[in-house]
Amino acid sequence: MNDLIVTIANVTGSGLRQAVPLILVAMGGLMAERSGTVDIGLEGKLLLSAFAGAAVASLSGSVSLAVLAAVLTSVVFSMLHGFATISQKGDHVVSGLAINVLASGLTLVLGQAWFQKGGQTPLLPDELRFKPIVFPGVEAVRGVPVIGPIYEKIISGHHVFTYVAIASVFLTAFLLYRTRLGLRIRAVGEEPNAVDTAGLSVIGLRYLALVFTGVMCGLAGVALSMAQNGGFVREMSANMGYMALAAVIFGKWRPWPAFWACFLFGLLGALSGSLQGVPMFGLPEIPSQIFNALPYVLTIVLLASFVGKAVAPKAIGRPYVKER
Amino acid sequence: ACGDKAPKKDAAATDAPKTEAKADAAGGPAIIFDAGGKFDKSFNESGYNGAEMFKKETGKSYLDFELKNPAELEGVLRKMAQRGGNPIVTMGFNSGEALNKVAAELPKSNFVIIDSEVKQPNVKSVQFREEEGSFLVGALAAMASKSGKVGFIGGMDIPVIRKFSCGFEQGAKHINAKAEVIKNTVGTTGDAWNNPTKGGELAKAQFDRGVDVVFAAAGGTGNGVYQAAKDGKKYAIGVDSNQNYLFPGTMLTSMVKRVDNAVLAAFKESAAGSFKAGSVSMGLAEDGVDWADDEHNKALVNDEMRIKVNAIKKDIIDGKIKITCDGK
Amino acid sequence: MSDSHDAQPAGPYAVELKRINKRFGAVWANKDIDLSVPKATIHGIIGENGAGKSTLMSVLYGFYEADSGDVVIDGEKVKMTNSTHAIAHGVGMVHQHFMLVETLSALENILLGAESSWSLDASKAKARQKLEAISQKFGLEVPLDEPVGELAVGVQQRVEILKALYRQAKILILDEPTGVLTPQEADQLFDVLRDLRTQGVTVLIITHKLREIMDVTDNVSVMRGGKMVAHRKTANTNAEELAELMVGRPVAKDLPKGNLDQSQVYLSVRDLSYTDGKGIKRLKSISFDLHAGEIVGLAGVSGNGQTELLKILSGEMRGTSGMIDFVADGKPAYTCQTWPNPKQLRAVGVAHIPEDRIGQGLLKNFTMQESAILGYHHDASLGSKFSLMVKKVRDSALALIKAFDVRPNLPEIRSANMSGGNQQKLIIAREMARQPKVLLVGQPTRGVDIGAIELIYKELVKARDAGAAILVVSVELDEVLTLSDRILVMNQGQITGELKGDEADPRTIGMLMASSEAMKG
Amino acid sequence: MSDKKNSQALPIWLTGFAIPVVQLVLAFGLASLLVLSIGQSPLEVLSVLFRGAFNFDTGLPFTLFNATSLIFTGLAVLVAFHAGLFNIGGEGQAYFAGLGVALVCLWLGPYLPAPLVFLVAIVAALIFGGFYGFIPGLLQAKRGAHVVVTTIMLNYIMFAFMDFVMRFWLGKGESTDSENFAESSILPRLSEMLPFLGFDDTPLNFAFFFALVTAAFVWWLIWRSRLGYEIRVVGQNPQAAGYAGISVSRTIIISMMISGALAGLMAVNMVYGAQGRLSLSFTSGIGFMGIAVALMGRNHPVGVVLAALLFGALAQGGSEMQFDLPDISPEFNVVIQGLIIFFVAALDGLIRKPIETLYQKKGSA
Ligand SMILES: Nc1ncnc2c1ncn2[C@@H]1O[C@H](COP(=O)(O)OP(=O)(O)OP(=O)(O)O)[C@@H](O)[C@H]1O
Ligand SMILES: Nc1ncnc2c1ncn2[C@@H]1O[C@H](COP(=O)(O)OP(=O)(O)OP(=O)(O)O)[C@@H](O)[C@H]1O
Ligand SMILES: [Mg+2]
Ligand SMILES: [Mg+2]
Repeated sequence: MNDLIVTIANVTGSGLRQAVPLILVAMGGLMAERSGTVDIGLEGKLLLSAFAGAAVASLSGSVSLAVLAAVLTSVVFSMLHGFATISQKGDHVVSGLAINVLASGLTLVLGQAWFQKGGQTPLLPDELRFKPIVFPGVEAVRGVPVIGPIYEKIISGHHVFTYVAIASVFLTAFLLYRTRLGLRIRAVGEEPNAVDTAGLSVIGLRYLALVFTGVMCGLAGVALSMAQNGGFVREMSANMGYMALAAVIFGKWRPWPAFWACFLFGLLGALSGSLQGVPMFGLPEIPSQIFNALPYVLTIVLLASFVGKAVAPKAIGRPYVKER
Repeated sequence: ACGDKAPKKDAAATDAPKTEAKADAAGGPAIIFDAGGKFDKSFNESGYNGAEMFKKETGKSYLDFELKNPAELEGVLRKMAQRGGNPIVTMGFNSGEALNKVAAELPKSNFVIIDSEVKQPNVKSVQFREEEGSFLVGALAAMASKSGKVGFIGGMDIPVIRKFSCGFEQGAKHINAKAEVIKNTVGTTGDAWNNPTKGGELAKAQFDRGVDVVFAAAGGTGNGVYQAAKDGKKYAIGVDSNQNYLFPGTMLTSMVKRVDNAVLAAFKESAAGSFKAGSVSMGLAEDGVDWADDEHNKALVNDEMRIKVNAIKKDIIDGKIKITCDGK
Repeated sequence: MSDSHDAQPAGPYAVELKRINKRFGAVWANKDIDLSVPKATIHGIIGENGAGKSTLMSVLYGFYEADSGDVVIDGEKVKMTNSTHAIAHGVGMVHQHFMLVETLSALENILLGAESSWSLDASKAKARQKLEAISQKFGLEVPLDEPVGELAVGVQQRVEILKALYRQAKILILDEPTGVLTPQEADQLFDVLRDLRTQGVTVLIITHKLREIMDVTDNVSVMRGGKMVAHRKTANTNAEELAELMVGRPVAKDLPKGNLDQSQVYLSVRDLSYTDGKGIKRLKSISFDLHAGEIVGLAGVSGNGQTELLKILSGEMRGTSGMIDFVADGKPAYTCQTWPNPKQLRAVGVAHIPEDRIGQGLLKNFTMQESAILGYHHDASLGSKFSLMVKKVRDSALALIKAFDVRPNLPEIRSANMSGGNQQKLIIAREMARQPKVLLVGQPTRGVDIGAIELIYKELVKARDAGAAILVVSVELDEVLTLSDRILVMNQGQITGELKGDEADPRTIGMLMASSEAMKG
Repeated sequence: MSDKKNSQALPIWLTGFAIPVVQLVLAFGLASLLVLSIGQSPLEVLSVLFRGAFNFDTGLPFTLFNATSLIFTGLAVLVAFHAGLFNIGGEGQAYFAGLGVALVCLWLGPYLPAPLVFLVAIVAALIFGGFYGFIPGLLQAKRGAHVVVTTIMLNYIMFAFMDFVMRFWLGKGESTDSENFAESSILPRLSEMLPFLGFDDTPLNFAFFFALVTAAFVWWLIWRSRLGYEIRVVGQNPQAAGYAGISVSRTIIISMMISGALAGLMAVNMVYGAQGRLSLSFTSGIGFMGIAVALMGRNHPVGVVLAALLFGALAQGGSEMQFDLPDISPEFNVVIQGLIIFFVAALDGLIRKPIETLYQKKGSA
């Protein structure tokens, strides 16, 4: 029994960790999309900031500089996206795609030029990484059934970005629903005309939302290359940006449901990992492909059976021009 | 100029001279890396090291190419031949069929394929008995393991990787019949070789299930595995190149696969005009695979272990220990 | 009565516009416009579709920046390049097309841009109090916490007005505020405007309904073709003169109709009921017949089931129970479930002019000629089995353009770039072109100027005289009275009254409609 | 979209040719700066890229070959886009179609005459690809499951499925490729069809012409057919579709099927044409690049063909760069692609508008 709980706690903890970059990116993407900007470039920003963080960390030896560089890089590309879509009224998907392509090229070209390791950065020493935080009392409660494993594996023992990610959901929900800025952002994604005639700047609000997106992707990148891993590896974002976007849609563009979608993706990933190789149904070996497909199959089943129709913010992807 | 059995006789016949004419222009050995890229810290990088060794030893340069996607291979092989590449080494498990086709069309060029077998008169196939090396590191893993549980993480579910996991498992069981081997596969696309995050999580999941030594054969994904092992104070085993230096104190050993030697040898043979086609199988006996024993893991491998592993190695070479892994 | 300018009304002025010019590409929407509006008066602005009224008001509101000219407020020349400036100078505007965020609550909509603090909750609490006071003062009740999208248009209108009042607008612009209101709602609105006037607020109101101008305004200005052509004191003018000033020619008043045999039933509806997704009964056992050669007017306060009835009859939506018999097709009566879809219905002669022309009747990004075949895109005359032939599509559009004087005469123009009135004409032309046996019409003249109204009425009567059975749903009592041979009044999903067209009078119908209002309240 | 009306007045050579060229020049200009920053000569890079992509020996045919696949996947994205759907699933759809083509070639190839194999293989590609587009279409239409999410998920499911297929079923021995098809069941190459061109040794095959024909067909489908009209109505305004009696869900399903089928044709070029066998991950991102191609091509088939040629040329020129400029990392080419997408497509207005106004001013002066 306790074994089962320990296993569940392990899988949940792992799911949470795997969800961390997803959550951060999803919150960023959610803010962009709620303000009316489609952001398919999340993937690229994640990759770029992961690279910027690891690269600056190993060049400068300073964690804070690295975080700053990662966030700045991501914000700069976010602004580039804003310039193309908001100011120049370009196509949102194209611009996002361009950023993704640029990201996968730039990280490798620059990485190769700076470190000559085929696009990898050097491995980061421990002092340049964010290590898991062990909460006080883990030892003490370890033996306690149920509470022990939950405390040790789910609540404690994560690197700081896990907590940052969860806080970011609170923050996003708070910003969006409890502040006037949030009201304005929600409005500008639905009906920019209404925002404009209310004497507010449509463009300003959308840029502001994109700054938030940039910061979030930047933090996610740091989490990836400096907390979960110790350095940058080519294409290490591994489509997490797209998964985060899927989570935003899955969560119908709302922070908490999007968070749960990310968590679900993480959990299913963890589950598929820990189920592999466990003898089941009396079969000697279940092909690993089944486990690899499992999270995606379950996602579709859930989406098709419970979630129902998702309605995007009305003005999403459309440039704002004053016309009827 | 082309063999009669070649199906596309006309087309091949007209182009063969052209190819050869150009072949005189540049020349020199050539190597084609697969999508992992030449700095993947393991398989490709090992081949790259071999080519670099050749350059250093002979002062001669070589041609190289990184495939962006496997579909390019045929074209690149032809182009390498046109540019006078000789021999042309192609890396990776999934180049076999393409080479099979191209080699038949270009009988005057010589090819070397690593990790796959192509039966053509102008192709040398170098395959490694990864299961033998993996057997050794499996045995070491079982010796180092306190829990009796060891883990394996492979990039994709492909034949080569299965030879690793199969040998590893048998090696572990050789030391400890009750040893449990937990196996994971990272993914189903090429991304699986570049996903350290997933690798790290799979490793952590294995640690949670009691594993205390993990062996990764997953290219760049391995970085995440080793990092997780270091963070979790477990042992990890590197692959292809000697990766012991990455995390001294964590890296128990590495299953080295001397692709570098194979490439170097092929280049040299050709330079000396003594290219030999046919299949070559490189195992412990041929120094094709081995376990890495150096100053970085000195602290982790004690004399008793070392003696035992070397004894097993000898037994395998002598045929006293039989490893049966077919890759399927 | 001449076209010559009356003098502008005497000051002091709340608003003065001086030599305003505004061009959109080749279109000169406003040309050297002068306008002076005395303080605390209600000033009407009228003009044909596309005359430039909305543009002028948007300039005053800073939504558009004028190419040249000055905006003077309370005697002070102000910079007006942005709605912020307008709001700061006490200008509020209710736009022709509502500027509301449908997913937000009424309160949030009102609050947007005028929040009192960074905290939404605090702002809301404060606003709620203030709004209660305003609502009471003017009798403008709205459910503050419901999403605006779920409110009836009349209520949305109130939200828009509250938005302006909440910002303490001293100058209130209303662009066609009554286009979507019932006469009762419009009267309520006018009471509010009069109240505002006594509080010192200056009101500018655009409308196509001359009755309303005569009813509520102190002064009126007339625009035509981007220019200001006349100013009048309302007391010194009348509807006929204004109509002529607008259109530039006299407008016919009466509508001659032929006497026809109206004995043949074309469409027969029996016990039709509809329950919506939320379980609310929208239609309760509706039964009526539609005869060849008759126009039946369906009167009623909007939201009493007319929209649903039209959608079900046109095949766009399925009823819950009941029978519909399209007599002319010779087939037995259909149940709600077997009633064909709109495409099939059009093919057998049941056409539909939708209430919501921009939302449904055409496609903004399609060319005019593409919009002109919507619903008929399977017509055999337009090409072969699978393909549409551009030339045939274009020819069919040109035929419509000719028949209904649709402007501009350019089938390749983007539908969104046509004026509202011309969009409406195109849709009506399309639906009438194939001589349907049954024609279902929703709000045929909403937002359309009197010149176009005249044409649309004539065409509807022409179709009737040719033997079509026509059902006209309208919230305009005048319209129903003018057009109908027979009038049905709808009330809470039921037909509560039936009157002969020539016997009906506004009072009786109004009472039938009002009673339903009372029941609702 | 709103500037369409304005651009009608402008000559096509300006809007369709001169402006894109300026944009390209700008993108390459920026790339040149990058080249300079890593100490290489931009001129040399450009000339290698250009020669590599267009030399008649191997460059041009490879460029056309690359373009062929991109045309198919670009058209796939285009069709879905006109129905208001964003099909990210081209990768999975093409992959599955590859299985269909391979099964036909492996099973029937040895027995049927080549023209028949050709037909059946194409039909198989259409059916398999179409089926894999049908699933997300159905889920969207009937269950409201967003296509963007489902197509991403379905890609991964297909990767796993095909992994399984190659591992346990079609994989030959220790390789991850299937058996080679019989010689008679491989699409003829251009070098065989038109030997005088001399495109020897290149995988360019008949599928290229087929792609052009398909592009023409898609143009007809979207702008000239009754079905296309319905697709565009649904994509623009579902309410209007309801009013017009067009079934939104049916149209969504059909569009996704067509989209999937078009993506599937990519397998005809790769599996049936170039490789003559089914290999693991043969789609290698081309399905995904179709998005960029469609959007760069302004969702018009002619644009798609041009954009596909551009990307095809870049890929080919880039691989040539590896041979001739070994000091520049091969990923540099990816950076150039990104810059081009950004300047030619995303920042379109930045360059287009000033040029257009300049032109108009000159014209009126
Ligand atoms: N945003 C815009 N872009 C281009 N042209 C416009 C725009 N807004 C208005 N116009 C043009 O300016 C002219 C005046 O339009 P406006 O909307 O002011 O007319 P209106 O008098 O309000 O008509 P209606 O009675 O139909 O509301 C029209 O010809 C219209 O096409
Ligand atoms: N965005 C635009 N760009 C260019 N021309 C336009 C635009 N919008 C409208 N027009 C042109 O202006 C003329 C009148 O349009 P307008 O929108 O003012 O009509 P409207 O009668 O005011 O409609 P409504 O009564 O519904 O407000 C039409 O001929 C149309 O072609
Ligand atoms: Mg108007
Ligand atoms: Mg107007």
